[in-house]
Amino acid sequence: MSYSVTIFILILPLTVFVLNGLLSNKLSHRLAGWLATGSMGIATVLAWLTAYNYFFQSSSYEKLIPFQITWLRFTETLQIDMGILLDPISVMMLVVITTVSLMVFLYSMGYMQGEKGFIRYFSFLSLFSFSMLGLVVATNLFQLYMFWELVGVSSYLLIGYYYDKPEAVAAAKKAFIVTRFADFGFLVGILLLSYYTGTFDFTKITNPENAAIAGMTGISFMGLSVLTLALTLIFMGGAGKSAMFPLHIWLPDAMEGPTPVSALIHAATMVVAGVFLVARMFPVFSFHAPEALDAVAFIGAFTLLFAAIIACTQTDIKRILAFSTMSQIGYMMLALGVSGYGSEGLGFTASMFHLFTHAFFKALLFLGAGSIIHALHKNDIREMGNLRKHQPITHIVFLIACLAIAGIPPFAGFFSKDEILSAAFASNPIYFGIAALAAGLTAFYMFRLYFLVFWGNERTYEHSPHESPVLMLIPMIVLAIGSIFTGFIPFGNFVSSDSQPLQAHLNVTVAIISVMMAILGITVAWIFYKKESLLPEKISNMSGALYHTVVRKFYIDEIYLFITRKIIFNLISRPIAWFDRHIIDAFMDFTATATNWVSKEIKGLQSGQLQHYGYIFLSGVILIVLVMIFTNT
Amino acid sequence: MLLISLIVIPALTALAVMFARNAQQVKTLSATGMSIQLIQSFYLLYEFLKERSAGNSETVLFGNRLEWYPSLHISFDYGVDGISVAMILLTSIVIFTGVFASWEVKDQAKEFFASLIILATGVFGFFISLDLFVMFLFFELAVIPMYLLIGIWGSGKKEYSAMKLTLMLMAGSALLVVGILGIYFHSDVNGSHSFNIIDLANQNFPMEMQRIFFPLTFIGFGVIGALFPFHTWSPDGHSSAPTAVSMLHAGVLMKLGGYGCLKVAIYLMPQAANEMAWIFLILTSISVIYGALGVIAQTDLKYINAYSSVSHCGLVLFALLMLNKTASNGAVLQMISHGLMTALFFALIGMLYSRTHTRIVHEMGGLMKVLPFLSVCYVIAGLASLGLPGLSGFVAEMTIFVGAFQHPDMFHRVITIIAISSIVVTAVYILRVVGGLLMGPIKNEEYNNLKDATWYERLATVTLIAAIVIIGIAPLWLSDIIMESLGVILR
Amino acid sequence: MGVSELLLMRHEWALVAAVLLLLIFEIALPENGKKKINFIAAILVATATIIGFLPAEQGTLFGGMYITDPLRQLMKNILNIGVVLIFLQSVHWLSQDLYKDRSSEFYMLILASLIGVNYMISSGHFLMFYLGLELTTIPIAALASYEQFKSKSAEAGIKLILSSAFSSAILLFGLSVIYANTGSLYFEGFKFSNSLINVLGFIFFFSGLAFKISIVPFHLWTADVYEGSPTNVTSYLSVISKGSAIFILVIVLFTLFNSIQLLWQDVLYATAILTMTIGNLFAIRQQNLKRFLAFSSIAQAGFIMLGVINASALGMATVIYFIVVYVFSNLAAFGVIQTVGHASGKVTIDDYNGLYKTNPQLSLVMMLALFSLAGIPPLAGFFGKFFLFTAVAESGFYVLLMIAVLNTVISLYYYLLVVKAMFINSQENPIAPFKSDYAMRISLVICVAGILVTGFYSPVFEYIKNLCETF
Amino acid sequence: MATSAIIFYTISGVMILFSLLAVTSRRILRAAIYLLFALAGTAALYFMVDYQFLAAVQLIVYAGGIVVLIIFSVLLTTHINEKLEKPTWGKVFITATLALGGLVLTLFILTNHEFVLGTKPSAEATVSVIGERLLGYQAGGYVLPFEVISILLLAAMIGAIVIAKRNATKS
Amino acid sequence: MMEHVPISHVLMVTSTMFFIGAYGFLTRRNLVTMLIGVELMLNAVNINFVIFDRYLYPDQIEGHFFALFIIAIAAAEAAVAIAIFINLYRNIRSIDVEKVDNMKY
Repeated sequence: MSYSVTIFILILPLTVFVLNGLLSNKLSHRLAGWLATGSMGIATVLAWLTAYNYFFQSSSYEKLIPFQITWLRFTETLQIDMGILLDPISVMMLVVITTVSLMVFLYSMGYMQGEKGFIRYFSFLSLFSFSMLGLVVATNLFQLYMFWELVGVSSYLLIGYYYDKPEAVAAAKKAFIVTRFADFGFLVGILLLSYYTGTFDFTKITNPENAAIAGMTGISFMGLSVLTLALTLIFMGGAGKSAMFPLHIWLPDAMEGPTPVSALIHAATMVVAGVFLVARMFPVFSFHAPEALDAVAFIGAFTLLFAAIIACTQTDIKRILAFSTMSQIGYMMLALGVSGYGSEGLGFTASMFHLFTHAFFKALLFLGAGSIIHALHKNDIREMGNLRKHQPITHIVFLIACLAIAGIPPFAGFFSKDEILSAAFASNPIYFGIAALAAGLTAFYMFRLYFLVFWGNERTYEHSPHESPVLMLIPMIVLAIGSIFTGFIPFGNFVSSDSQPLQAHLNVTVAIISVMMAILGITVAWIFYKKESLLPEKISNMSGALYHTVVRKFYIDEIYLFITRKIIFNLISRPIAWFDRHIIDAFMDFTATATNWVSKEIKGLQSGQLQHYGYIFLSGVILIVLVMIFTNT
Repeated sequence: MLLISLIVIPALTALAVMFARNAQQVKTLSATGMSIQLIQSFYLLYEFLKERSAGNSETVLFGNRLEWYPSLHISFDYGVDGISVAMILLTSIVIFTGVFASWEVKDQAKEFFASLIILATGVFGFFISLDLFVMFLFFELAVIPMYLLIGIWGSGKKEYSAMKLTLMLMAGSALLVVGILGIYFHSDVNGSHSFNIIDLANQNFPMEMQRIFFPLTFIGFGVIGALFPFHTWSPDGHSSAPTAVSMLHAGVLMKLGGYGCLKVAIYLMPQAANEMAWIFLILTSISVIYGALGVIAQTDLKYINAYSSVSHCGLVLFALLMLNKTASNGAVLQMISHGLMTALFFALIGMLYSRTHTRIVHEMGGLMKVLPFLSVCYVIAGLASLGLPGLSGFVAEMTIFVGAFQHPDMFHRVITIIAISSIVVTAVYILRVVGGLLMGPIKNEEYNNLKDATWYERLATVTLIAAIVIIGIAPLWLSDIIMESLGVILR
Repeated sequence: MGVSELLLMRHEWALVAAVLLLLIFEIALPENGKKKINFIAAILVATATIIGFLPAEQGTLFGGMYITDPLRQLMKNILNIGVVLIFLQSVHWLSQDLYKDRSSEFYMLILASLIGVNYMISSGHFLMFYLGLELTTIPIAALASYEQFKSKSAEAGIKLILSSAFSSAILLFGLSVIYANTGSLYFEGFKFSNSLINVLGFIFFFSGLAFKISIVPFHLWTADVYEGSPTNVTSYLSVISKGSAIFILVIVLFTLFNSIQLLWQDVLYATAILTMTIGNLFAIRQQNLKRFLAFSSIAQAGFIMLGVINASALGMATVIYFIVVYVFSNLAAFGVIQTVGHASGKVTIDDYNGLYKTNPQLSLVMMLALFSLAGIPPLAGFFGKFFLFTAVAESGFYVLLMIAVLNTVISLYYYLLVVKAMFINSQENPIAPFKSDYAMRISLVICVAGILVTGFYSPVFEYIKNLCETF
Repeated sequence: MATSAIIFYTISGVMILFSLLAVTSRRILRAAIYLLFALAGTAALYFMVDYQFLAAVQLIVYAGGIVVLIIFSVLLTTHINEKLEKPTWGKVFITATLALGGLVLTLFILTNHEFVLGTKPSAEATVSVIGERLLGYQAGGYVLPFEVISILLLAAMIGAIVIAKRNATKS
Repeated sequence: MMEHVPISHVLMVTSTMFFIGAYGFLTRRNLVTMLIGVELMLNAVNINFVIFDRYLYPDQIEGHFFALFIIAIAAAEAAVAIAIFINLYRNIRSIDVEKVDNMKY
């Protein structure tokens, strides 16, 4: 099979987007849904075939470009190409994205049934899949940036799917603007990098022997090498998309979107784009800008813990999952940050591995949450309880996902997290400590959620909760299977920093510590939440202000609000608007009024008195004579 | 001949419209004329590409020189390069859609369409002429009908706005007169003076002369290109103008500024441009960011769009002042892109206004539900404006930024980054508007009965969107023909 | 002195003949046929104009008293056309009962003044110049008071005759000083040097001409006289009288006083700026359209000085060309004012509110005329003004040019005010629709054609330019 | 001092005096008479320089014609005994300043100029010479101005009539 | 016969007369007296012409003729002016120049 067929992985969802978008009033819901899902199915098959070909039919994992056209030419050397780049991580991402997408599409067929904007929904979802796929196969930074933006906008559209809900609109806006802000850095980074390297191409940029790149380390700007600066800026873009602190504030709000969207975009795929970006640029980071990589590790570790702590206190089921996502991406970033290159590249592999497994179990968690919300029409876990009776299958798959994320062997999360912890352990004990602590917290908040929702007391529901339809259950079951078994993939064989197989061994010490932490977390959750108890309340009361700070997400939102509302809006925009109207424009008007005023003031000159006229006439003559005599002599 | 008919057709249309008997005839005539114009423009593009691919590498194609005032060396020189072709295409698209966007003008329709088309004639003439005098003639011809169009068919403070707009633009063109004449009298083409741009480009004007006339010319054109601080006509003018006029004005007329700056100021006086660029770079970067920040505090849709035009057009001049091919290419692309999308914006604002009778954002809301077609178009325009890939805005902005980044020194870097930061602000205000206007709950009961777009409105918006999308998806051909011409201009 | 030589003077002969014929008709025509006198006058002056267009040689007569050459003939022709237009515009007005008894006098006086204009342009001696100047003015002063029952008309006459007498006295004093220094009043062989006494003489002399052209600070009579006089007389004053003074100024400055070119350029520099600015500033505030056009014509005079200051063939050509344009534009505007005034008795800008709704054609003519005066393409005024700017730029007076172009912006403002009144504003009782008379229409059509064609049809300018080159 | 000089200064003094009186006298009729004296003085001056014809014309046209005209108009428009209002002091002051300034300036320029006095013999200005010149059409002939001024006088006459002629229907 | 009088003295007289006339024109409120002022000015000019003729160019009589024509024109001008005065008087019953300011600004 030729790789050029990969282009269809992109074209299929794009076609669906255009068709569904243009014909949204003409198509029936069923047809539109199946059109989207079917195309995604084909795309998934193609992706798997490609992966099979790539990983198992060829001996070395070289970078392949089966398709490339010039899209826009800037200068003789700089141009944007549109193409497909196949290498281990992009192929892996193709598989992840298509698979999860397919599951979500299927799930949505059930979840979104009867919604008015059903076709629009699938259209946007297809747009997203297209953009995300385009992002991962990008051959150059600029193509990546373009799809990056497209991903952002599809995220915007989908978060704002319920556009008559003001919260959804606000959330969508926030998500877009925050990531836009990050992209600003990203863009500047790209421009800086491309200026010195004269190219956008990944193949050239990530080539460790690239002299231009090495040259960039020599040019310094404000104490940093330009390259470090550029990469840090690029990472800023990644951090925005991946909701790293302090650009994370949009992600919890993004949960206003339909739950399947959260599963696909805000859990499995889009938010890991930042990780993918760093991974894509990894050789450059690793060889030439270790400082930038340190920043990645630091931000990753910080977010990891930060999000985990917040997640423990939240009550909205989707927000908990959102903070969990942030935390897990923190793991991935941390892993990348502490990774070396080649044989020391355990962190890289671990990060990718975690990205892979996380996609399954986090998607599953969200779909499970969606199943619950679908049944209850509410999000607050305090109003849920004992759902295992009503939704047995959801309960099972949700449990599997919780175990996976908590890192209990043999579920997928255990393996990938273990590799990350190992990598952190090898690099810096503090990072390891943070990661291990967060592992415990993860287990705690996930099981807190689990126990509160599926155990506990029966609540009074408006109408009796029921198990979700088959269309929703099938994807959940598929993902559950994935969450169980993907851990056993020898991931290092396929994906590594230098495309050479990397043998990762289970680090027993680390494994024991992490499992212990996880079990500790589960136990605490069990004690607190298995039965209704007053303990959590007591503890939260004890910690007082601290607890409130955490509940309010460390007031980061408020700070942002302060900056945007008070400073930008009130202190900059309004004054500018005022300045423009009352100073600049007033000046222009003033020239007119002044002219009019002068005109009015001098009207006395034309007094109607003949003798005044004569007087002025004669004095004019005399004056001119005088002036001319003085100027001429 | 092809080029001549580009100005003859609209002129004849305007004339024919004056003799039409009723509003229906007026509209039919205008639509027919402008359709022919649109077809002609595409044919021109086709011919142009054909010639170029056949290896014809002359600076301008299809040109000719008709002696007019030999004693003053004024001749009607015309001809097109890639940039002009692109601008002509833009103009014919915008005027075509403008006609349909003003389908509902009932009051003195005859005069309205005639003035509108005369304005377009001026623009077409401006883009094809190579003689400074003739260019200036068409420039003013394009400005004046604006007064009547805004004054008679406008809304709000229309008289004030019309007057202000006309006077400020005329003040700009007053500076141009000085600039043009300065250039003319300092030229020496075979022992005589010349108005011909191509001839003048080979002149090496002394630096002292350039120092005086470059700023005059640049500011002269800059006023209509909304150069800070001479941009204040724009918010008032746009907010008072009727739909099609806003479209044409923001879409095309403001582009005369950029085009003139490039083809007259920079082309003819490159050394001064180089020397003085920094002053204007500061002004334009202020335009860019100031305009964008200014939008946030606005509540009237037209003001929002007007300020955003200030910001976007600031970017055009900003890019031109980078004085390299990439950035200038971006500038031209931005002119086209902004032309299309701002026309779309104004068309939509007009259509919304005709339904809701308000332009204040917070008085509306949830229009997506009742006016899905218009709302989707609005979102697309918004996305184009904030530079979404796949739509024209992205292509233009990125080309500008990449080009601007070719200057490695601190000043250009800083100023470029400031300009780039506008993309964030743009996102902020676009999304605010989209959120407030189209999303959320419906604020006014009466809006539930609103009717979505009619056929002519659909035709207008779809044409514009199609153009935006085509350029956004496949920009290479456009960028290439522009780049080719820039090779001559920025030697 | 043979017939062929006398033919050189055919402009003047033809006009004198016209006056005499008119006198005869006046006497011969029966009382009830007096209305025909209007048409007869128009036909007579048109014939005279056509005669003027016949090709002719150049030459001097009466020992240098009278000079004629193609350029001077062209100037006369331009002004003659203007008078034809004015006559056409007068037909309806003078057919009214109130004036029909005195209509032939009106024509005779205008023709007498026109003869003065012609002689003045052709003068080869300062005495001829002075006589021409007075002959131009005195009949018009009488005509300014033509509307006997209007005190404003009398006021206009008084202001015109007295200030004109005052200014001619000053002019004559200047001339006497010049005579003291040159010893000859013939233009031929006139030698002028730059001495103190000559500066005095020249400036006194110049002020007298500047008075006719309404250059600031000698302009103050203009607005009052324009406002008070009958509209036709105003048109004559603003177009023919002013045009002729400008022509003779150009001739005198370029041929006689070229030795003190630097001096008069300085004088013109300052006065041109003042004239444009003051004219514009006053025009802004006017309500009465005639007064408004008076100030506008003052400003236009300032612009014309831009061409004069050039002091070369180009400048001369642009000035003459501008006058051609100005004749058509201003007469179109006055024509509209007049016909509206006669139909409704209204003359202020506010009265014109909503005129377009009721009288679209007149409004369009008015708009074209005003736009042409403002210098808006593609109307002739644009070309005229641009060429004037070209002339001043050629001399390198860029600062002056700058001030001038900024003044065009101000002027545009007030022209737009009138356009605004007609097209944008509305009022409860707009001027009712009416039909103007045929003669007026013909004249307006000619004016509009002139406004539209003169710019595009470049041979007009080229012809003038050629004549100026050889002058 | 020569007799002629004495005569001249006397005439000049008279002229200046009566000029001054003519523009300051508050009785309008007297002003007209003072003007007449000033004009007569001028005629005397013309006699002194042998321009008898001009002097005669001056007396007839100016003194005789214009002054009579003025007196008539005065009689038509004012009462004999009516005193003219005094101009305000301010007006008098600034006008006098201007006039004095102008005079000083003019005199400064004129008197500082070295006039080259003519040495050629004086031309005769007899009536016959004047007649020939007035009808001559060669250089130095004034037939054309003569012709023009005839038109001018005709025009002035018509003009005066136009203004004076009252419409039968109206009056 | 004026050999003994320097030309500058004559010019002083004429200039003085001229400015006296101007003064009269600018201060007198009665229109007729304003006209008197103008006549004085013209008269001064006439003397100038004559004097220059005689002192500087005794062989010519151009100044003489000029003066002659000026006299004629002054007469014509005065005639018309007075006709207009009378017309004004008929209209407003006054020939006070300060009342002739219906039109201003």
